[in-house]
Amino acid sequence: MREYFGNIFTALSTIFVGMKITFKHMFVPAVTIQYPEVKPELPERERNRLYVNIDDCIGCDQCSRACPVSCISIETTKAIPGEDLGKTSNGKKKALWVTNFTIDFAKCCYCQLCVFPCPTECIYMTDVYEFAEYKRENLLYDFVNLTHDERQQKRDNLAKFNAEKEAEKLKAASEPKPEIKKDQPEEK
Amino acid sequence: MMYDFFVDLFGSSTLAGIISGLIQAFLPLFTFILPFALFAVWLERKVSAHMQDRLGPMRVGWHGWKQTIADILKLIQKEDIVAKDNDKLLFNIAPVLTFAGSYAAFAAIPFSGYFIGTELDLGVFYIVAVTGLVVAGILMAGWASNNKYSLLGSMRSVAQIVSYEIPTMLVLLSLVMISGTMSLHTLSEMQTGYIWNWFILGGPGFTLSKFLLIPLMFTGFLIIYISTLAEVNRTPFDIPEAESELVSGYHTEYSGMKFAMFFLAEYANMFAVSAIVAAVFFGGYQSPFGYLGNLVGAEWLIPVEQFFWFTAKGLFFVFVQMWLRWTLPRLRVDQLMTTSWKYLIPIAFVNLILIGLITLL
Amino acid sequence: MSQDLTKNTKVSSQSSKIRTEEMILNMGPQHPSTHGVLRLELGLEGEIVTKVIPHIGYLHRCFEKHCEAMTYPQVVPYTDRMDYLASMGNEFGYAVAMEKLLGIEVPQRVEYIRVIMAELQRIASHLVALGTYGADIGAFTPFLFCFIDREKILHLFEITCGARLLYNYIWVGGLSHDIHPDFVRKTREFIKEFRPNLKEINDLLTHNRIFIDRTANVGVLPIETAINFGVSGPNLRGSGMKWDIRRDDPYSVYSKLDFDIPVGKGTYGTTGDSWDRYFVRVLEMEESCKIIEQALDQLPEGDVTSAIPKRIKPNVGHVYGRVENPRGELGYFIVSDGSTSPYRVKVRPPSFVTLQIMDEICKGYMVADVVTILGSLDIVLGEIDR
Amino acid sequence: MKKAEEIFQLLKDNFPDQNLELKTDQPTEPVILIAPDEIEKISLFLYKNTELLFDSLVLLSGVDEVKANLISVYYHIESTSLKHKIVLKVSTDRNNPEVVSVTSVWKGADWHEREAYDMFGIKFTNHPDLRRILMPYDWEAGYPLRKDYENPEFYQGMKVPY
Repeated sequence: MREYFGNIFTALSTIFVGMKITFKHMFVPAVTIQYPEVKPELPERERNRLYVNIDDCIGCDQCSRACPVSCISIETTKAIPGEDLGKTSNGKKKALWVTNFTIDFAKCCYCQLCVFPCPTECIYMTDVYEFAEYKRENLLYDFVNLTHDERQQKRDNLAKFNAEKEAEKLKAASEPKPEIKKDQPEEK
Repeated sequence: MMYDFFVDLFGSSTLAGIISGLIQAFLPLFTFILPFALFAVWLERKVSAHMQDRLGPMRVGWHGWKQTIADILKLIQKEDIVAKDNDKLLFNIAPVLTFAGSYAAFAAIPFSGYFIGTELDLGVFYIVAVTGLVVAGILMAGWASNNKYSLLGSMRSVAQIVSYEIPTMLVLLSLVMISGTMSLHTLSEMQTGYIWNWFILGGPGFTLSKFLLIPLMFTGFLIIYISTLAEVNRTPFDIPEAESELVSGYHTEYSGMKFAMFFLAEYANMFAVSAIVAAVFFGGYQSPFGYLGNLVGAEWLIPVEQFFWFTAKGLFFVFVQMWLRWTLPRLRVDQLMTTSWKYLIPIAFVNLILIGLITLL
Repeated sequence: MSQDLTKNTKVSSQSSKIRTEEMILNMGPQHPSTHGVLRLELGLEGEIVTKVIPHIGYLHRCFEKHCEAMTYPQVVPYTDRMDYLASMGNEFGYAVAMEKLLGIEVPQRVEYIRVIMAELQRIASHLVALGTYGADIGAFTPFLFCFIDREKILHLFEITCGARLLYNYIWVGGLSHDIHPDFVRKTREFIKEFRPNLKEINDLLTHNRIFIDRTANVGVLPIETAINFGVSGPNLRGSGMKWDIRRDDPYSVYSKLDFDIPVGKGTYGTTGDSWDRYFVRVLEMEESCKIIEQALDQLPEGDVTSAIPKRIKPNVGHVYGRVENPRGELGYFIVSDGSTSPYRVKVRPPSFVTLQIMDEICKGYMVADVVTILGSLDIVLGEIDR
Repeated sequence: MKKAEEIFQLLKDNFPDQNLELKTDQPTEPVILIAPDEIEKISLFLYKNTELLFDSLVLLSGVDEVKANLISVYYHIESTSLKHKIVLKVSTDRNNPEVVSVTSVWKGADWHEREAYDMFGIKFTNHPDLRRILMPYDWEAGYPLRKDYENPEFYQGMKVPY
């Protein structure tokens, strides 16, 4: 009998306690925000879309190798002698034309592993998070600021240069041996 | 009035009867039930949002008040999906029947002394009986869906509603014993005057029995409120549509307008049962402290005030239903039966006997 | 599958006149309370459960196969994605295992920060467990209250490493960033705010009579069964076993910190019921607060990246490193063949082991209790399927 | 609390005719090598012996040792009461890997063994319900964690490398 009324009492009292709490919360200001109008404040270390400052990129391919999902693809073209590519902002000399630098954000897992090995700090994460697209192809970002023709031109230049060198080498091959050894390290 | 008008118009009393009947039948639907259901859905969202420190719908209209209208428009446009193995006939009838049950209950609800669908002598009985139709609709829906979750949900629902009708009836019976009437209109009229004439405070008159009745009336009120909660499948008794167990119970397979009918029926039902509680215990449409209309001598104001008071009381109980929903977990099906058969029914029965003894005084 | 159905569809002999059949109810993979894409095949007699067969693998992402193609540091972001509610713990486990394999000593500051992060993650993870458990049982409001507090923890992680869910923060030999200058102050503030909030959740849910009725005496897991199945973490402690890797096989700096190991006592029912498992989590959050406060007090100065190896190339061998994740013992078995990528990585996901007991403890309860029991085990399908 | 050597000695004393071997040259963990047919017997002894009481199987993992043409199973076992642990290793032929199941000793081995079967194709004899667990039940393209595994072109008419 005592248990019977005890049950009724605990049921009603705990329900009452719960109702008191929810009622109190009716007057607590909302913690949510009206998103597109009000934007959340993002901390400085926010890890969102990657950005590549291509002017600083030396084409070392370290970020691409660090990436666990292989979303960065880099194609570099060696500059032919006589071309001056300038220096990066921290004083490294550039020796490669970056003819292709694409990041597939459909694959990117935002792990930041590519950011740390970069010797010139040219790849970093920004706080841009609104970049949804209707098509996957649109998530393939190309960071190179050369036009299509310019890239082709660089490739052609190198091919021409290599061809010339090859011809030179062939010419050299018909001559005495020791000169070939000299050429080999350059070819690498 | 309307009948005469149509007789003049068509010259045929049969046609006029049908048309005026139809209009009279659909008038409350479009003037009260539909707007109320839309409002209640919006209220539910806002109440839940604010209880959870959220904002709820904010985009469509001021604080999102047009949100439910948009939702209903969306539901109407949606494709009506009927699965291959559904029992087509029952599947289509079920939402109509469910809605009809809750809709018919509004016929006997006294919104004010002047506006009442039909002044039935058996108003209380009628409402309880007609809301029983909902059970049939739910069972049909569960069976016709040919879905195990729906079937489980509808069986639970039937078990629940059938067991909770008993405490409801017992409490209403005790009220009938005091008042000697089953008409909701008469019951409301008896509680006229001031707040202390309400049945929750022992009813009209100042006798010893009034004071003896007060605790019994509170118990009765708690019982009827709890059991009506169960009858309209609200938390903590929402096991027929327990979304975490049975996905959404008997209306899992429904979409579009048929789903909307279940949805509207649920909210219409919420008001119907709240209205019964308000009518029998809380003075019905009577104001707690006299009428402004009497004070300023404007007779026409009284029905408006009465309507206001009735809706306000009904809405308050609807609000408490929502408040409970967003506070409590839900019971299990056997605990639900325990609550009814071991707690509510015996207490309601003892309550009935005690009230009977007091009325003999 | 069809074989199973026919095999188990038996005619019960309870009443000779009425022919009854066991009903097979397919719960999931799309179901609101299977906590992911789990499929449970329930055999029902009315509403009574006669068997539970879990089917997993819907979220299989080949973690172990992937690892074999990754270098050791590249595995870290993949570990995040296993138990996505406790990513810090996953990384911690991998770091502990790898440091054991490589024999690296990491600076004290790193260890303390790791412990703080792991404990914050434990609170965040348990908050989700509590909240979703409430939602499973029908109370939706505590779920959002829990998420409000979790959000604050996620903010702490966000200011530290920039990510909210998948951190890639704890690396082999160190951390990716030092903590933010505001971190210590904000963490202390959070703990101050969190304690009253936890009490509120307790009042609203834990001690609610309906909640107790639903969970007490439901899904009782006896201690011997739990150990034999290899159940660990809060589920084992809920059964009354005082077993915690942090205490029984200490790693990092846990041996220097003072904390209790809460166990289930059967307050409202039998020891090892769902309520006990749930309440152990509540108590553990308080212990985590205590650990964080101590760790913040003792936090030494120093560099957090100094011990990170430039190139990870362990010797041939294998290692098993384990940590106490919010869901139990998380272990990594790493086999190295002397190259820069692991030869084999095998994970011991706590939820994988825990989910096996479903059939054992669900029999004889109702459909609604299956949800209760599953919720109280607090599984994450991301780590079961990997 | 016992050291690996002591545990090994105890096993050696009780199973004199068994070909047991203790390997401690691994950098971190001592391993006891056991023949695949005897693992259940030895496990039961480890489980029952009052000085050992290995009541919990922590982890069971298959490893494909393709160079030695072997498939090995590692058992990490632990005693929760005496707080010691040991690693058992079983090696079996790669072409027809068969190991006796330990589910009768530790029930928790059930899913671990199913996973090892799923990933390496190790057949655990006496296992009550040896089915695939993570891969689809009708996966016919082999055992994915084997080093020589190759993805199939199609699975049920769906192209696999999408």
